[in-house]
Amino acid sequence: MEQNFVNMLIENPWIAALIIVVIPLVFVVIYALIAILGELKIASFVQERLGPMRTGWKGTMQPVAEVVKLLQKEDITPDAADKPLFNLAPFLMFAAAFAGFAVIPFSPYFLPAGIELGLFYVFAIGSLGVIGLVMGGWASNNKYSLLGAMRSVAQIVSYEIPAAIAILSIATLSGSLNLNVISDNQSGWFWNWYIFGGPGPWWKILVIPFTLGLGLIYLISTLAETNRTPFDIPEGESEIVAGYHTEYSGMKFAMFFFAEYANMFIVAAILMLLFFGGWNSPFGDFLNQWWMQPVWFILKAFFWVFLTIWLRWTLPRLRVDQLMYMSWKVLLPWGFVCFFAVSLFVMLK
Amino acid sequence: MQAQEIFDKLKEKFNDDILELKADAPSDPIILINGAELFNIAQFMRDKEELDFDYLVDLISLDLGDNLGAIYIFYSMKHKHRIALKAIVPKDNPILPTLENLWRTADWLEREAWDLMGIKFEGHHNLIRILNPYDWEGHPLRKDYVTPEFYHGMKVPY
Amino acid sequence: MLNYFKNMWLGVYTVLVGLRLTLIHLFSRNVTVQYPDERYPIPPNARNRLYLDPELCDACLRCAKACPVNCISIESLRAVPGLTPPLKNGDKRNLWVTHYEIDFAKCCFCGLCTEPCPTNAINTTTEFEYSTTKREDLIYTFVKMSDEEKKEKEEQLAIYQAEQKKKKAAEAEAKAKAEAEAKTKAVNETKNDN
Amino acid sequence: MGLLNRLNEPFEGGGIVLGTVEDILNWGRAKSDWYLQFGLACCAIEFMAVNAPHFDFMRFGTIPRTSPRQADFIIISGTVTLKMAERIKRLYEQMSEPKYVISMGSCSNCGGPYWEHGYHVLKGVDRIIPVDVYVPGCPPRPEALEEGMILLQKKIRHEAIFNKRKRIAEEDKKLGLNIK
Amino acid sequence: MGEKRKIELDYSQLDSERMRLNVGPQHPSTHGVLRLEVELDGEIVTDVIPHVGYLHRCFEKHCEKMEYPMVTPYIDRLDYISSMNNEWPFIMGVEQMMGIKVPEKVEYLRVIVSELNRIANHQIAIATFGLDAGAFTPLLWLFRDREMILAILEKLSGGRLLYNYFRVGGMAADIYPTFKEDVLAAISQVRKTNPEILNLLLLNKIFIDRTASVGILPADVAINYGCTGPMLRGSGVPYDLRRTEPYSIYDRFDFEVQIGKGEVGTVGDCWDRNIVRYREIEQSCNIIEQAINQMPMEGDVKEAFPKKVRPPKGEIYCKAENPKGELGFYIVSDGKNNPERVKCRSTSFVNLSVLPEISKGYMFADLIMILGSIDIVLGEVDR
Repeated sequence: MEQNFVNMLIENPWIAALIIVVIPLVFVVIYALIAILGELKIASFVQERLGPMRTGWKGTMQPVAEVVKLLQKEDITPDAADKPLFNLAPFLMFAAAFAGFAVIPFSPYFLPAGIELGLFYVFAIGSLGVIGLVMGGWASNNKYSLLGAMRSVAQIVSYEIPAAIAILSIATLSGSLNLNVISDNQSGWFWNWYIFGGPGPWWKILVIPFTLGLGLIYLISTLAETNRTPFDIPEGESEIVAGYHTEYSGMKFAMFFFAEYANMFIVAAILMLLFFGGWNSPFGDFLNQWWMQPVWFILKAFFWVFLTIWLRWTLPRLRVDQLMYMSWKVLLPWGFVCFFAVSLFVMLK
Repeated sequence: MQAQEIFDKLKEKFNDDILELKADAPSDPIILINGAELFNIAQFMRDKEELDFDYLVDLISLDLGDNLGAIYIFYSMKHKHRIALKAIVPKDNPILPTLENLWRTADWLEREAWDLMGIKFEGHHNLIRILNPYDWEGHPLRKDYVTPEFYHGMKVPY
Repeated sequence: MLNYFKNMWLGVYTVLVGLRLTLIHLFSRNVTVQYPDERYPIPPNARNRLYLDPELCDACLRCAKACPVNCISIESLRAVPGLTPPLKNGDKRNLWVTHYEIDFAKCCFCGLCTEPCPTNAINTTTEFEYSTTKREDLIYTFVKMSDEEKKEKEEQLAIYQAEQKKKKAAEAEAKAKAEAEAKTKAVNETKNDN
Repeated sequence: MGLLNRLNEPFEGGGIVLGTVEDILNWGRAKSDWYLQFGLACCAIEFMAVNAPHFDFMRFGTIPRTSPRQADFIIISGTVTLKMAERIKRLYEQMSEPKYVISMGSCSNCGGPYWEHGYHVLKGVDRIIPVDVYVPGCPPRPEALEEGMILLQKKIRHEAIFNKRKRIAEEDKKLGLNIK
Repeated sequence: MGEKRKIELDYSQLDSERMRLNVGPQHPSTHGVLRLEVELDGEIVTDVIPHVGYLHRCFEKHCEKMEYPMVTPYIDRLDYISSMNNEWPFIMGVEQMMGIKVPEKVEYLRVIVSELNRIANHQIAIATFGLDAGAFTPLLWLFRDREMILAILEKLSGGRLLYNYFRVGGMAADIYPTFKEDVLAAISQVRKTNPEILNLLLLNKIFIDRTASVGILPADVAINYGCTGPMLRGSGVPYDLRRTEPYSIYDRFDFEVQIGKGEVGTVGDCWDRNIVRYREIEQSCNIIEQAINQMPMEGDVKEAFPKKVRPPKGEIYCKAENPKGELGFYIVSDGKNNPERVKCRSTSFVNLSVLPEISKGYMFADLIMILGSIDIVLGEVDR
């Protein structure tokens, strides 16, 4: 299981490792481009307009043009900025987001590093991104950046707790921290997914409300951790201009952009791996061949992207204190309730 | 209450400081007053039950050649009547008492009158320019105002 | 405590209502008019770029006087009666327009200039696509007489004016003569009377 | 200009490869224009209407950015007063190269209706920052602004990054930088 | 559990520095070129100092230099979202001075175009308020509907945004043949979209949380600050010039003055101000419907044009209910072609002055919401 198909094909381990690294990198870029296009287009359709139309066929080349443009932009480092930190921040953020890909199983046959503590690792490394963010916000020497970074840190740190509880519950349910194993446990039809209580006896129906709740809690936490509406306070355009990346331009800004999208994919992937069966086909063995499994996985991740975009163009933005209220007074207590219920279920099973 | 009644009420209280009532149509009725007593008259108008002018509609500054004028329009939400007061001050020493403490809206209106016409309001807590930049020179709405040639190195005329 | 649950329920419910609405709109028809290829309808009386018919303009300066921003500049020359062709609508031409210029960088497109025009020479059009990269291109010269033409007209006018002067002078002379004659006559008569 | 600084060395007769690269770079700049979300006066309302469904400014690949650092062009949409002029200059300086300016409406073209008696109005934004495209109108129709945008994109497409090339001169002559 | 200890924190001993933040003149949600100097204690606003004048276009100076008909284009540019409503008080003032009685048809036409423009204005107000809260979609839906209204007004006057339609003694142009059908179609479209906006934005729980009990403006403070329009009505004072001092023919129509009732929070909060605007859209639809049915379709709108606009010597204060509140012009005439002095009682200017009073103690995000709920137009603030 933990054998990569790349390793099977290429004998030299170094070259194989390099290829294994490059594949997610290419994937992130393509994914970000598609997500950007989707964002623009879906937003436009919701608002009864067309969106980009004059770049390529129906505007499909728009994200490519944006990347080409960002490459040429002047890279400004403000005079008053803390230069080393200012320059380091976007790279740190991207590195942190990208490091998470090490344990994401796109399929049982493509798993860059099949470590046992995969879930723990991805959660820990994901938190590193916050440091890049606050670094950028502080080093910019701009009050809006600082406010944005402060809000962002407060938000991400508080929402990691409900997210952690949701993850913990699933770890309890599956009995493993290995993402591949968790995914493998949910094989079969879609009622084996952990959002529907996972595989188990018929009376698992009792636990389904709680696992559904956990799924919702984790979904809300992911929205907050990736700074999506209604939790886009760190970048809240109407309040603090562009938040922590107000002073960034050109390629460094693009780095932040890509890091954000990479991060989005990571959280979507974890949501899919933990709750929605990971790389499994929802219909048992139907279309569950080895080449179809990554497709299912990516499709599921894109559904999450669609959901976030849909939410973004529907909802207004929360205020900081309401955000904290939501995390500490709503998600956390209910998370605990669900966690106990799931633990009880595991004990009795 | 009609303009005449209001005028009589005021005349009763401040006989010499209320100069005359101008009410020839189509103009609005205006009571000419002595500028120095403006604050007391206004306070009386606001606090007296029958008058109860709780809403200062507008403050208009005028350039009357040798003098500057200020017109205050009042309205009563309760009695639904309206009256205007006019005070005239000399151009070389245009000083009026501030009404900022009676109607808070007078704060910005007085700053505007100072900025554009150069009427000084004694007792205003922060009488600085409001529309023009803080380092602007002159009062543009006076008839003898001359547009400056340059401002901060930018040419002003076309 | 009840409030807590009510708030939670309201939060979820209103979010779902909103999501339903946006989903409906996601699949409804969009209304975009793709500008360079398709055109949004513009009513014929829309006030965009002005147009002057030079054949109708009599340089009466009414448009320039009505303009609040003074963006119309007109130079004119007196026309010679008799020698001058009439306007397009058959009216007598009193003045030649030698220079008619509208600065569309200044114009505020209020349409006040079109109202007093006695011959409907100046009109608003629906033409709005004239962006430029140079500001000078926004100054539109509708009439510009060449120097030769101007000179010719001036000469004609000078001749005419000289003729008029001569005529006037002759008239005045004749008048003076007549008066003088009358005077002398009168004097003579009085003399005769005496 | 990041990458461009290194590529801006003189290449005599740059050749096909450079020509293609230049085309791609120009294409990227022309088709992806982020504008600074910034309104001044009456024109700002029409500027908002351009984003509305009927006109949909985003069709041209324009996306609003709130930070001048990330913007590619700025639309001066309205009257520039003397008090505001210094801020606009600073905003323009904060933008990262390559940057463009569209002057929208009479007021920013040359002071517009306020050119004669406006003691506090800057008579034309081109007195403080270089303007690429002037859009006439008071305020211009949304389509007029879109036409100005197309003109700007054409201008960008024909920019010579590496060196003045003959082909561009020829194309310019052929096209005359006019859209009709 | 140990003994319950009372912890007293003396915040003055904490070494915290207040941050002075400069919001604007270029800021996405200052609705133009307003500059706010904000003092922040963490996220709490401790002081706000508005700096206006970044769009000071010398309106009053221009009035003195212009003849009366030429002033109208400049008045359009004051509150550029509701030009029709702006022109009315000035024209009405000049007409009163000259003693002109306009024909019946003109009165009805004025009511219809003004109410249409009021709808357009309130749509923008709600839309940008939603944008401040982070909801982008309602903005574009409302702009889509507004386009229908603008099309009608453009067909009438020739201008899309700045109409220059009112003239002393009448209107610049007569109605066009399909006017009635167009207006009714626009109204039905507005009525169709309104519930959608209500459900998507105004009744959304997040939006209510953001706006309810935020920026509370008590009625007496509102009157003392001279606030008018939805600002004052949101605080529960039914002061609407169309009702309290009916001008033109507003006494003929049946409509309700909307006031804030504090349904989701306190009376006079941001949500109340906004729901007043929302309900006024419905009331305006009612007025238009009545007016278009009563309006005489025959008749000349240019009938009462005077030969020369030259009011006699005198001074007049003429006011009308603008969508934002009481808009008044004080016109001083000395019998010449030019007005001697025109002073504009600009609504937004007065309404904005209340901002420091009602925004202290709220969070920075609330400040943006309060500013949005005031519905200012900088062209009118700075003139």
